[in-house]
Amino acid sequence: MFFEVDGLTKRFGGLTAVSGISFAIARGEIVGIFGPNGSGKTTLLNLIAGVYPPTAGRLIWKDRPLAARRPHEVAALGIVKTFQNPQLFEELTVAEHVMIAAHLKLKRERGFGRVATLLEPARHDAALREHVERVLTLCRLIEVRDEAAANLSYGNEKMLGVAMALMCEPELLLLDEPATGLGQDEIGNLDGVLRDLRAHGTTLCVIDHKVGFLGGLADRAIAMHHGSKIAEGPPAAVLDDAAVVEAYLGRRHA
Amino acid sequence: MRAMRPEWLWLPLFAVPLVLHNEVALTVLVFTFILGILAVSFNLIFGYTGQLSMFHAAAFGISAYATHLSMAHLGVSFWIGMVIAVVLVVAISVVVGTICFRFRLKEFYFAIVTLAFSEMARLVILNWGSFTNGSLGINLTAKPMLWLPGGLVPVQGTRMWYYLALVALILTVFVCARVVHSWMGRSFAAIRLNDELADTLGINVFRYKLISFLVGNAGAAFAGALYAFYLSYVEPGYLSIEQSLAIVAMALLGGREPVAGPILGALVLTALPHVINFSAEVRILVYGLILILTILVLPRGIMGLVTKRRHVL
Amino acid sequence: MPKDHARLIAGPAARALALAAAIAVGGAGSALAQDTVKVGMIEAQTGALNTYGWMSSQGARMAVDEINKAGGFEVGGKKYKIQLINPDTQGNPQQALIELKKMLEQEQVKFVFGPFLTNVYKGVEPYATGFNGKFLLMGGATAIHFDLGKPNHDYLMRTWNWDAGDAGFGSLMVQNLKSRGAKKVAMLMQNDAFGHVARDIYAPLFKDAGIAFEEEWFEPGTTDFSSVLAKIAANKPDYLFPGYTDAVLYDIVRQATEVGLTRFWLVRGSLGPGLKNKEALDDYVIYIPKYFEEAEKSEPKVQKFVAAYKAFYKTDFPYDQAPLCSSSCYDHVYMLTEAMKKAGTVDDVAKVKEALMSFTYPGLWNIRYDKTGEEVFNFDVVDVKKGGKIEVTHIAPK
Amino acid sequence: MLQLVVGQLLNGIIIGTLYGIVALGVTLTFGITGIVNFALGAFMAIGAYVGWYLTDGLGITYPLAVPLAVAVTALIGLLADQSLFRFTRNNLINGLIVSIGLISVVQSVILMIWTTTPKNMHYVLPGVLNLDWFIVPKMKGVVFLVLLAVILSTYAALTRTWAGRAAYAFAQAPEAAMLMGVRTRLLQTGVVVYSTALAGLGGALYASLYSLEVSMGSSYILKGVEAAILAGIGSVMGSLVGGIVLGVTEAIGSLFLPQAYRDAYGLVFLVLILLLRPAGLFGGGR
Repeated sequence: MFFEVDGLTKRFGGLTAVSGISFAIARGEIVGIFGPNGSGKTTLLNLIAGVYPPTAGRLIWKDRPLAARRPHEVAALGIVKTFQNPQLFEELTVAEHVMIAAHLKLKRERGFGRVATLLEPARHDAALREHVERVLTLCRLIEVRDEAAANLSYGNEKMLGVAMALMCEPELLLLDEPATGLGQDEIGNLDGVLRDLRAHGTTLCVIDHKVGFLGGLADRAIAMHHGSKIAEGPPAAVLDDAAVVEAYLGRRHA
Repeated sequence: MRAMRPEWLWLPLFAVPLVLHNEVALTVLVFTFILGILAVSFNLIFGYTGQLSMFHAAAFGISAYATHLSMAHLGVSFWIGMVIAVVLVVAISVVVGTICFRFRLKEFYFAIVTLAFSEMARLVILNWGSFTNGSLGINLTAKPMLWLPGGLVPVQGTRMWYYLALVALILTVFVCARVVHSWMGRSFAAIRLNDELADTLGINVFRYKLISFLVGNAGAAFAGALYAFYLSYVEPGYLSIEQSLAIVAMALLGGREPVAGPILGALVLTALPHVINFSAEVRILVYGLILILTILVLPRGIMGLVTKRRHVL
Repeated sequence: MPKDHARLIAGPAARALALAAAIAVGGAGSALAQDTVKVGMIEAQTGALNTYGWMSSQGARMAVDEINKAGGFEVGGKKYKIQLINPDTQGNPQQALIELKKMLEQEQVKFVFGPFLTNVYKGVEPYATGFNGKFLLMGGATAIHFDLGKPNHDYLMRTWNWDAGDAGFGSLMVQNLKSRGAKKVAMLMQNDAFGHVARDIYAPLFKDAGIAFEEEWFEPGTTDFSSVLAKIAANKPDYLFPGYTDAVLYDIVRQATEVGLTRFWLVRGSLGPGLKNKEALDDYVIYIPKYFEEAEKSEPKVQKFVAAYKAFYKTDFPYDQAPLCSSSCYDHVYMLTEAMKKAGTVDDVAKVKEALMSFTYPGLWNIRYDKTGEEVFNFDVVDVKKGGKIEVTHIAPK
Repeated sequence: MLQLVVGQLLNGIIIGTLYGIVALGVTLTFGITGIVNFALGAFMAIGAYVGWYLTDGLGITYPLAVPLAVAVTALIGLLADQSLFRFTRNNLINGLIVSIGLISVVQSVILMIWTTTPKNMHYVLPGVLNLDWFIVPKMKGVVFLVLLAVILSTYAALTRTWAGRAAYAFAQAPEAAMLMGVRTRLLQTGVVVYSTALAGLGGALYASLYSLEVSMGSSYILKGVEAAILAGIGSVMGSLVGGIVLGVTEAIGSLFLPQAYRDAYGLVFLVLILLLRPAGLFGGGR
């Protein structure tokens, strides 16, 4: 199997944020994880990305237990996570942000040989810049490539977060509420980009509470509530699931 | 701009001693260049990696002593002595840096712990009289030797020191610029931006924080050896907290970027007390106001007046 | 990004040049004016150890002001006024070096007072030595003592009574202490240059006198000594030998009496701490170059000085360590002018030095220089008893 | 020997409260405005010099001079907050540099008014209290009790009054607190001023024990910061205990080890605590 989560549990003191979650992700699919705020989605993502160690349970990556401890090791294995709120240098341009993220790619390509490139930074940067162009095109940021981050729309800020993650050439991309705070057409744009990514062979695991957006995008949906999985299956089915409806509507009518 | 290679802009500085026959001004410039090395290297840690290190004066002072002591006790030349000192400082920095970064000490905590380590270093040097001559300090009579047309000559006199310091400064700026404008500099930038993000982007935060700390302190060690032998005197005051703060002030005043920005800070803080003869009280006042106004009015330092937007890469 | 790179180098270059030019002009601008003698003073006006330097400047300023108001002094039928150049070294060798270079190379100063601080002296010494024969450096730094008479150090004169040696007062003080039946002395010194020099001078003197001796050190800036004093008190020394500026002595003496240490013996510092704690202590023996409180009554010159001081600085006269520096430096300026008269020149350094060493100047103090160029003057041993009763012994070194 | 140790233990506790009062200011300022106010040492000097001047200069009785000195210090604190610290909220480095700049400004003003010669206040309450196993100067005892009272009542105020709880809430979660209607601006200014007042009090009392010189505050602010971190930034009682731990470490350290290294003992201890317990002795997660 490409990636498996097995009985993953995380407790913060008394509070159990994630309890005994298990599911699998196949290469090339888009898995959507629903759940109202506070249902433990983000914690789940952070556990996978290695931000915190799990209290119990295991992660299996390509049929082997995920050995990595720290996020940068996880990222090096090909699992990269975006941040819910983009973290940007307001004074840096879009292209420069993506350059920052090129570290892992460079490390993969040159290993310790990259130290030698310090002698001629300018030369190998050229190659890198082409790659940056590709990523920016893919993320539909190419027009704003030289804008300072401060001047970006919120949608583009979040998209830039995705672009930076893509620069690491992830096999599995974890997206933390990419649609939150976006307008309709921005969501449409995001939807398009994510489908393109899958077309390029990137596997996606997206968490969001925007049912409409995720329902349309995901091949398979997992619903969470109070830290546990309450339903899994085709999005439409999951969204009709009684428990899920209760989790959402129950509070909406309260 | 392609037409002219930027390095050429250093050339005017080489002409200064030829046109300017003023001992005092040249002396100020020599100190500026050497302290410039200190400020520029500090800025690698502070301005580019975002870590407020208070260990810089310690690296500076330890190297000054180590250079002299290895010359005195091992009978090596200044240059070898300096290399030994740099190696020693880097070794100490590995220990200090590893402790600080392994335990993820951030911002203020990092500043305080590095401050603590440099105070300990100062107290050891101060009280290890048999070796360092304690508070009396040591007069350094030896001179660095250079191979020049005409054989091996000692570096002495303000003009020779001027050129030595200038070349050393250019070397430092060149190295720092290379680091900053490379993938490594971008890793530093990512860490300064947000080290959690850097982490999820696959950057080994610990490793790159440590690297910038080491490279920066190596620069400080370089400066320390030169400073001590230009002044021909080394004392525990090299490692004082005041010195650490002065370095921070240089970086802020000059501007955290571009790479050479802090040199301006070094220049102003070195020259000011000698250009204008304030009374002591007024001088302290002016110094304080400079720090305050730099933060409140010139957040990007003097360089901020020249450069349009912040260039981090 | 070459553009940016270019800018980052252009900036410093331009500014460096501009500033260098500025200083150059400033230097050239102040050419030697006619019939003025420039006198430099290279002392710390601020910083942790500035007391001596700051007070020295006060005395020098007074003297210069008086001399100039009186129309200057006459050498070879020509009237000269004095221009005092008195920057702040902050006790920082780098700044001291630059200021000294300014004096010697831009202002063509030939006579420089100071420094009092050893680290400053050591910072400027290599450069100053390069100017040997071209100027006089008359400083109080203890380290100067060790360089007197060395080759290429003819420019050095030490303007303070010296503890060690035949003409020094150290052995006399220790004898005085022995005569009080002291068997055990505890030294509590500031961990700085003078502290260590004092230890090196007095440890052997105590040994020769058969007085047991223990040492403790504290960091400059310490104000609470209670722990270390309690530790010292536990060993029950006969006398405490604390050092060395009033900045710390007031605290040490007060806190010492609080832990039952009531006998003090000092070679630096002032009466102030003793008098302030006179009720709590039994014996406070101190070397004082001049006991002002007494001299003021007996000597008109001293009266005049005290009055002048009050008038000039519009403050009360602080009867402690500081005025001693000011009064000595006050004398030094006058003594220098006298020497110039004798030598019949204001710029032949060698002649002036010779003249300086040839006579005793009857100022506030009776200052003369011994053959090495070290200053010698009479001093008093003042002994404050419980309740403030004071005994003074006048001592005139050979 | 045991007697000596016990004596220094108590002595360390007394000295520690002086560190504690500064630490308290550091901790409050950091918790509410996100900056470390290094100028607190300078405010301590202001309190000390004003206190000294009021008593010895203007002949006001000491018990009255102290509150006056505190008031003056607080006023200057308010001035500093409105003209400087207001612009550096939550910017650690800027706040640090501005406060360091402010130190120079204060020192230069003090020099202009009172010159560099050290000042010694007449003894307010001379003599010692001699319990034969421990000797404590009377005034030192008084200072200790006053500082202790102030720190404890600050703690009480922070936990019992609305303003205090608001401050706490704010330190924990600014946004939430704002929603609860805490007036950020006012709160932050209030805390900055209060911490300068604390420093001023420390200074005014200090003046009755030690001689004054302009840079007197510098060692105390360092000790204060050490104490605050030792305890874990944000903990009120912690700052007291932190100060005491530091004072005792130094007092006992000076007994068995050379006094020359005194300042290092606290630092070593601090580093160890930070490494073993990053949040400090009393802090929660950082």
